[in-house]
Amino acid sequence: MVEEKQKLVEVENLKVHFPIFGGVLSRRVATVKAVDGISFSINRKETIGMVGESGCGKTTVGRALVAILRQLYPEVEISGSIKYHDHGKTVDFAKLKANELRKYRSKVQMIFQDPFASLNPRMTVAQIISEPLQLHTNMSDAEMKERVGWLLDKVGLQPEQGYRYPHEFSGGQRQRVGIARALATNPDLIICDEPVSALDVSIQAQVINLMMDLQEEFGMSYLFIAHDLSVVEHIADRIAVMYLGNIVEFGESSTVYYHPRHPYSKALLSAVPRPDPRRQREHRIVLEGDVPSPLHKPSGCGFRTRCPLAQKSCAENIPPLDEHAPEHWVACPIVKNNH
Amino acid sequence: MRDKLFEIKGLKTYFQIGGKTAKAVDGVDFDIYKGEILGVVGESGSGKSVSLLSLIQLIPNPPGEVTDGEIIFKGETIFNGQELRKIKAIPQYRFFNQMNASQRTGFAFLFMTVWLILHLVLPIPGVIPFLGSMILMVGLVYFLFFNSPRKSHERSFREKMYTRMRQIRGSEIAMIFQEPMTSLNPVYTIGMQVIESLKPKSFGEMTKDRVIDLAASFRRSTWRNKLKVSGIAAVLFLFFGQLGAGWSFLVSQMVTQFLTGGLLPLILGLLVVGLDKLISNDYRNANQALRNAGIKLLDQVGISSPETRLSDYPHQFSGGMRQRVMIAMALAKKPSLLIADEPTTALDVTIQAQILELMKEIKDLREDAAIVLITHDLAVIAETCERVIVMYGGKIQEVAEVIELFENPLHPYTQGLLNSIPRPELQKKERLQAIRGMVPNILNLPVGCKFCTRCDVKLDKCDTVEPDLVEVEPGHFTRCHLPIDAMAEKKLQGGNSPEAVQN
Amino acid sequence: MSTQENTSQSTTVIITADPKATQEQISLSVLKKRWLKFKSIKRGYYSFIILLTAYILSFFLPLLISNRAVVVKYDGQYYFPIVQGYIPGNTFGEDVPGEANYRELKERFKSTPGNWVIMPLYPYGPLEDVTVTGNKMYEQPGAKHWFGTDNTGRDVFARLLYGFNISLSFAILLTIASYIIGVSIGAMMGYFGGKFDLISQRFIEIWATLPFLFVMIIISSIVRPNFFLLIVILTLFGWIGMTYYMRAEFYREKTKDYVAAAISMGQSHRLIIFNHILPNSLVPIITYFPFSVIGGISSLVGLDFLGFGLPPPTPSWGQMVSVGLQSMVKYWMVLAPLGAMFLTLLLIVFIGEAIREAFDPRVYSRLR
Amino acid sequence: MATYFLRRLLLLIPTFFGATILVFIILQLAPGGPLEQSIRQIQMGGMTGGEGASAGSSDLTSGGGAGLPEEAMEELKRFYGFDKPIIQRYLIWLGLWPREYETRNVEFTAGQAETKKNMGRGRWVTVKRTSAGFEIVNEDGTPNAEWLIRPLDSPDESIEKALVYKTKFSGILTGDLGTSYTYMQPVLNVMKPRFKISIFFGLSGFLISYMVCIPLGIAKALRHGSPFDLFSSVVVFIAYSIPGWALGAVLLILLGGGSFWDVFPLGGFRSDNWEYLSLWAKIIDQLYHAVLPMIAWTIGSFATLTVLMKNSIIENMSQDYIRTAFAKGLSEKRVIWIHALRNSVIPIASYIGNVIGVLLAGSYMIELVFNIDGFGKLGYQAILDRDYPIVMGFLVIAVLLRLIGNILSDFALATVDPRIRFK
Repeated sequence: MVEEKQKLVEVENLKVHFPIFGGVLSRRVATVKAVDGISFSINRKETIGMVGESGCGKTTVGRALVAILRQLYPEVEISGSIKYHDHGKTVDFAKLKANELRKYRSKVQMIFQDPFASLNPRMTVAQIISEPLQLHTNMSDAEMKERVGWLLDKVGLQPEQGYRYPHEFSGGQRQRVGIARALATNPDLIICDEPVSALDVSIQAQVINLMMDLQEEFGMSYLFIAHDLSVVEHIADRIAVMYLGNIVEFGESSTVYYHPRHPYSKALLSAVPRPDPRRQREHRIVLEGDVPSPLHKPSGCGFRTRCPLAQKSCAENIPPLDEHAPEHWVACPIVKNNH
Repeated sequence: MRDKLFEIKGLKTYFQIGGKTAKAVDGVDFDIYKGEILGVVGESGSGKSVSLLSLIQLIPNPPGEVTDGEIIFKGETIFNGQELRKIKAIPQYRFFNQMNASQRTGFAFLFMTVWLILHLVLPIPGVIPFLGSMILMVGLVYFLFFNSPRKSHERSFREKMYTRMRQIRGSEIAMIFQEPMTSLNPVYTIGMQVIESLKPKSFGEMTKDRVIDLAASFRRSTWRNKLKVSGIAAVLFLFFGQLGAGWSFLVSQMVTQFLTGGLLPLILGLLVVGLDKLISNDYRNANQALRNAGIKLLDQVGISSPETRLSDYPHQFSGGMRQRVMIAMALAKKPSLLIADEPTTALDVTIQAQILELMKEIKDLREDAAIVLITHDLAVIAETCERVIVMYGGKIQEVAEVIELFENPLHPYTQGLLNSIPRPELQKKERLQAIRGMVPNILNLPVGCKFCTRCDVKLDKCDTVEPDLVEVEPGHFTRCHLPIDAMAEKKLQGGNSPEAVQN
Repeated sequence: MSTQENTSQSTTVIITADPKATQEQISLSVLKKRWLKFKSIKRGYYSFIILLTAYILSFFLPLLISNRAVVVKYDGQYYFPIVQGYIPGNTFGEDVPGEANYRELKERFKSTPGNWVIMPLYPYGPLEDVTVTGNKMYEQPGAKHWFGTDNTGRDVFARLLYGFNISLSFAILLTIASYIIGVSIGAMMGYFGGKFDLISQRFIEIWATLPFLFVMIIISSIVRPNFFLLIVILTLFGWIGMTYYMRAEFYREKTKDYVAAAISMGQSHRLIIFNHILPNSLVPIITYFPFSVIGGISSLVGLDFLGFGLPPPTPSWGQMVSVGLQSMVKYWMVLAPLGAMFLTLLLIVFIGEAIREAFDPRVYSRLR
Repeated sequence: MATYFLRRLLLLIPTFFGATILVFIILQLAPGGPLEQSIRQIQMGGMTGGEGASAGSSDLTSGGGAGLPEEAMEELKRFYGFDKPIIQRYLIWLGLWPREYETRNVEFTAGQAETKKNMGRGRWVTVKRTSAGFEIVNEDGTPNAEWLIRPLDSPDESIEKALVYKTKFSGILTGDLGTSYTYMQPVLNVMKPRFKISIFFGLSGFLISYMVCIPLGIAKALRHGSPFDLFSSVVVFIAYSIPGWALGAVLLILLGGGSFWDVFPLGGFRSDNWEYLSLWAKIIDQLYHAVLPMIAWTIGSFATLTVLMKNSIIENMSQDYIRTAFAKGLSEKRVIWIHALRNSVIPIASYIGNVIGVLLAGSYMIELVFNIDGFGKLGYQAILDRDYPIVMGFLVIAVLLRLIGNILSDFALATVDPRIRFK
C-alpha cells in the first residue's frame, strides 16, 4: 500500500430519509432514517466492504451512490454530498439534476443481489449488455456486437450465448451477465449489492474469483456490500461496519476483521460461524434481541439498547467516527476511553 | 454405537415436473442415532431437504411422491416401499386399460353425446325422468371410464401411512423450516398456534375462549370507556335512523333511536358476560393450564414477556422471534427428533448465533433427543454438528464425524466445498479454489457419478459407473471411486501379503 | 431450501442442464414458450382454431349466406349481385318493383336454358323481411328456414351468423380500446406513484362507483348509438378494470432490480415503461383479454336485449331474444341466439382458461 | 384500524359528490329529457312511451316542441327546474339551495301597478309593482313575509311577468329524493315496495351462492384433477359462458310452459291470489315463483366465486404455514378447516361488498325477463319515461350501496385478516 491513493468518491454526511405517511389525512407521521449521516471515501482501484445486518441501510448507501433513489422513490429526502472525482472534475451526485447525471452514469455501475430479478426476462443477454452501450456510446451495430462478444468472453460466457434469454441460464451465469452489463461502459466504480449471497456455495467462489480478476485487469473500484463477513474480508481492502444507518467502524479489512474495536463489530464478528470444528467458542458474544426498527431509532448511539458496555451518556448524542488508531475509525467513545 | 432412532433404507422421492420425473432423492440410506446432532449439507437441488421431508412424509403429493424405500422408527416400519410397489402393479382402470388419457375423455364425451342425442330423438316424458337419466348417465360414465381399483388401494395405503405419521409428527418428530416469515399462519395469534401444538382446540372450544376473552375485556373496561362506546353507537343509530326516516326529527322517534343505540353495546356486553357464566370452571382451569404451558414454552425459547406476546399476531414478530416461536412449537411435546431445515439461512448472523445457541440449549434438555440440521453452510455444520452427511445430486456422497470430515475429506465434492470458502490461511485477494461448472439440473443428472461433470480428478469409469457408498474408514463412508479403489488395493495388499505382489 | 423452491427452480433451469444441448437448441423467448404451452393445451388450442376460423369465415358471410345471388347469367350477360349490390328486378324480366328476388329467379330459370343463377349456400339474407314475397312472420324452424323467422319475417339463422361477426368484432374492438386506455393510465399510476397516483385513484373510485350498466342505458337512451359510438361509450366504463391490474403490476415490477439497473444506466422514463416494464406486465393483459371479450359480448347482447344497443336493422342476438320472450311459444327466437352466444362464449372461456394456464401455471401440490 | 376506517368514511363524501355530480351533468345536459318527453306527450295526446326509447329521443332533439306555445314551454321548463343554471339545480337537488314550490304567475300589463292573486284556501294577496321591484301585501295591508317574488323574462315588452313562490331546503341531504314525474308520488314511496322485492332476491341469491360456492370450491380444490373436479368444472364453464338473464330466458322457455315442459310459472313475484292463500301455501307459492329467477341470479356469481375459492384454497394449501401445521401432527380436516380456510376467504371477503353493490343495480335484466316488479326494473322504466327524480334516486341508492359495500368489504377483510387491523 505504498502507491499514492487517489480518491474516487467522497461521501460526506450523507442522509437518506424516507417519510412515512399515515393517519386520517395521510400526513407525514414518521421518518425512516435509512442512512443517517455517514461519511467515507473510496479510492481508485480499491474495494470497500460494507457489512451489517439487514435493515442497517447498506443497500440504501449503494443505491444512493448510483443515484437511483430519487427515481425509485420520488418522496425520498437526501442530504449531504456524494462527491465523485472524474479526472480533475468533481461533481456531487446527491445534488445533480437527472439530465446532468446521465453524463456520469456510465462511470458508476451496479451489480445486484438477485440474479433472477436484475435481468429483464424479455430481453436477450446481448440486448441487456448492449443497453448501456446504446445509451452512452455512439457505437455502430457491428462494433456493439463485437464489444458484447468481448464482454461475454471476459466474464466466462460464450459469445453465442448472447442470443439467449436470461431464463435459460443458471444463477451463476446470470450473475456473470450482470457483471458484463456493469462492465460495458468501463466504469470507475461498481457497486456490488450482495452479489454472491443468492448463489450456491460452489458457485460463489467462481464469481468472487471473476470479480477479483476483472479488478486486476481493469482497475475499477468496488463497493462490496455483503453480510458474509469472511467473503468481505477476503476481497475488500477496507471494511465499513454499519448499524442502523450509521457507520460504527471503518478501517483496513484485516484490522477490522481480526481486531475489531466497536462492541457491535466485535459481536458481529464473533457471531460469524467459522468452518473449523475444533475451534473453541466459549467467548462468543451473543447479542440480545433484534436490530431496532429504523422508525424508532434509539436516541444517541443506535447500538446502546443491545450494547454490553452501554452507559447513560450513550443516550445523549450520536457518537462521532473517531480515528482510534491510524486509518481505523470507531464510533464509540467508551472503547476509546478504555484504551 | 448408540441406539438407532431412525433407519432409512433406499429412500426414493420423485417429483413430476411438466411430464418429466425429477429424482430429487434417489436411493438414500442413513441412520439417525439417539441423542446426536446430525448435519446434512449440500447445495440447492441436492435433495437434502427433500430426504428429511420424506422422512416425515411432508412431500406435497402431487407433484412429489415417496416412491420407494423403507422408513423404520424405533423398530417399527412406518413406510414400506415394497407394499407400494405391489399396489402399483395393479392395472389402473377397471375397463379399457389400453386407452390413453385423451382417448378416455374423448370416449366419455362421445358416450354422453350419444346419450343426449337419444334424448332428442326419443320423446321426452318430463323433467324428473330427464334428470334421472342425466344422473344415470354420469354414473355410468364414471363407472365405465374413470373407476380405478388401483387408486382406491393406493388411497387406503397412504391413508394408513399418513394416519400413523400424524401420530408421530409433533410428538416424536418435530420440524422447523427455513422461512420463519411464512411458516406461521398469519391470521391466528401466536398463542393459538403454540397452544395448538400442545393440544388442538376444537371450534367450540375456540368460541368459548373468544367468549371468555370478550367477557374479560368487557369487565375490565372502565365505565368511562363503556359510556364512550355507548355514546358513539347512540349517535350513529340516531344519524342513520333519521336518515332512514327522511329526517323526520320527531322527538319520540329520536329518543327511541338514541336509546336503542346507546343500550345495544351494553346489552351485548351483558349477554357475553352471561354466556361467560355458562362456561364451566373445569374448562377454565384446563384452559389456564394450557395457557401457562404455552407461556412456559415461549419463555424457554427466550421470548421476553410471553404473557402479552401470546395474543400477538405473527406479523408483529421479527424473523428471529418467529423462528423462536417455531422452535417453541416444535418442542411442545418433547419430540425425540428435531429436524431443522436451514433454520438460520434467512436470518442475520447475530440472530443466527442466537438460534444456534438456543438449539444447543434444547439439546441439553433431553438427553436422548436427536437433532438433524440441514444447511448449505459448512461453517454452521462445523460449529454445531457431530456427524455430517454430504449430499449432491439426490444421493449421499459422504458421511463422517465432523472433525474427520473437515480434516480428511475423501470425496472431491466435499473437498471442493471446503476449498471454496475463504479461509484465514489464504492470502488476501488470492484466488479461491472454486469448483468449476454448474450444479447439474435435477432432471438431467449424469448416469455415473453425479459429480463427474465438475470433478477435477475424474476417472473414465466415473461417467458410466456410479460408485457405492462404502465405509472407507470406520464411520466414514464415501461414494467416490478413488478412495474406494485405493482402499480395495490396500486391502488386497494387506490381505494377500507379499506373494500377491510378486505375482 | 423448501421443496416448493426446489420444484420451481428446477422448472426454470430445465434447458440449462447440459451446456452442449442448449447450444443446439433454438433459443425461445418467454412469449414463444407460453405459446407452445398454450398449443399443448388441446381444449383451448382447438377452441382457438375453431373460433378463429369461424371469425374469419364470418367476414365472407355475404358469399355464403345471402339473398343476393353470387352469379346470375341472364341473356348471355353475367351479373354479380353480391359485388354489384342492388339490381332492380326488371333487369331480369321480373315484373315486381324493387330488388330482384333471386330465389324466384332461380326457380324460373330452371325452365329457361342458358340462364342460370348461383345462389349462396343458404339463400336468405339477414335483413330481408316480409316485404319480400314468400317470407312469412314467425315461421317455425324447418328445412327452409333452419331456425325459423322472426317478427318481421327475417331469417333467424342468417341473422344469427351475421350477429356472430358483429358481436365478436364489437367485443374485440371494445376490449382493445379499453385496454389501451386502462393500460396506459394504470401504467402511469404504478410507475410514477405519488400525487398522480393518488388523484387518479380518487377519480377512478368515483368512476367505479357509478352503476355502469345503468349509466350506459341512460347514455344510450339519450344519444342514439351506432356501432362505434357504442364502443366509445362502453370504453368510458370498461377501462377501469385494467388499471388496477396494471397499477399493481407496475408497482411490483418497478421494485425489481432490472428497473433499478435501467435507471442506473440513465434510461429514460418512456423507454423504461415501454421497453422494460410493459413487456413484463403482459400477463394480466393477455390472460384477461378473453374474459373481457366475454364481458363485451354479454354487454352488447344485454344492451340489445334492453333496446339500447345497436340500431334496429342490425342483426343482433339480444334484439332477437327480446322479441322472442314476448311470447313463450316462439322458442326458436330465444334458444337459437342464446345458444349461439353460449357456444361462442364457451369457446372463448376454453381459450381463456388455456391462456391462463399457459401464462400463470398453478402448481397443484397437496400435503397430507 | 380506527383511523383506517375513519379515513375510508371521510373519503365517502367526495366520492359520493363526485359520482352524483357526474350523473347529474350527464342527465341534465343531455337532450331528450323529461321536457321533450312531456312535449311529445302533449303533442301525441298523452300517449305513454312504452315502445322503448329508441324511437322517441332522437327525432325530438332537433326541432323540439315547435308546436307548443312559448309560454307553455317556459312553464314546463320551470316545472322541471330547467330555468336555472346547472350548478344551482344540483345544489337544489342536494338540498343546499332553496327549492321553489307552490309557484304562481302574475302578469302586469303596461301601466298596471298592482294585481290580486288567489293564494289558495281562499286567501288573496295583492302584488304591487314599484320602481324598486315587487312587493306582496296581505289583504289587511301588511307586507307578506311568507311568499317571495321574482321577475320573469317576458317576450312581450308591454307585459311584465313575475313569479310568486315559496322556498324550502329540500333535497337528497334532507332525505327528499323528489317527486316522481310519472307516478306523481315521492320517489321513496315508489321505491320502497320494489326495494323489498329486490332485497329478497339479492339477499337469498347472495346466501345461496356463498353456501354453494364455498364448499364446492373447497371440494374441487381437494380433489383437483379427479372426475368430480372435471364434471363440476363443466358446470363452471357453462356458468361462465352464459349470463344470468340469458340462462333465465332459456329456463323460462324450457320450463315455463310455453313450448316445452310446464313446471314453473311464467314470472312475476307472487301469484295474483297470494293474499288469499294460507301461510303454507304462501311459502310454497313464493318459492315456486322464486326458483327460476334465483337460479338466474346465482349463476352470475357462481362461476367466479367457485373458481376463486378453489384457486384460493389450492394456493393456500401450498403455503409454508400449512406445512408447519401438518408438521405439528394436526389432522387433515383441522388443517383445511382451521388453517387454510380462513386464509382462503380473504379474497372472498373483499368480494362481499361487490355483491352488495350489484345486489340491486345489477338485476334489471333478470327482473325484466321474469317480469318481476323490482328495483332494477323500476330504474329501467324510469329511464324510458325520463322520470329523472327516480333515475337520480336510483343512482343515489346504487352509489350509496356500493360505497357501503366497499366499507363492508374492508370490514370483512379486517375481520378475517388481522394484518389489516394493525395498519
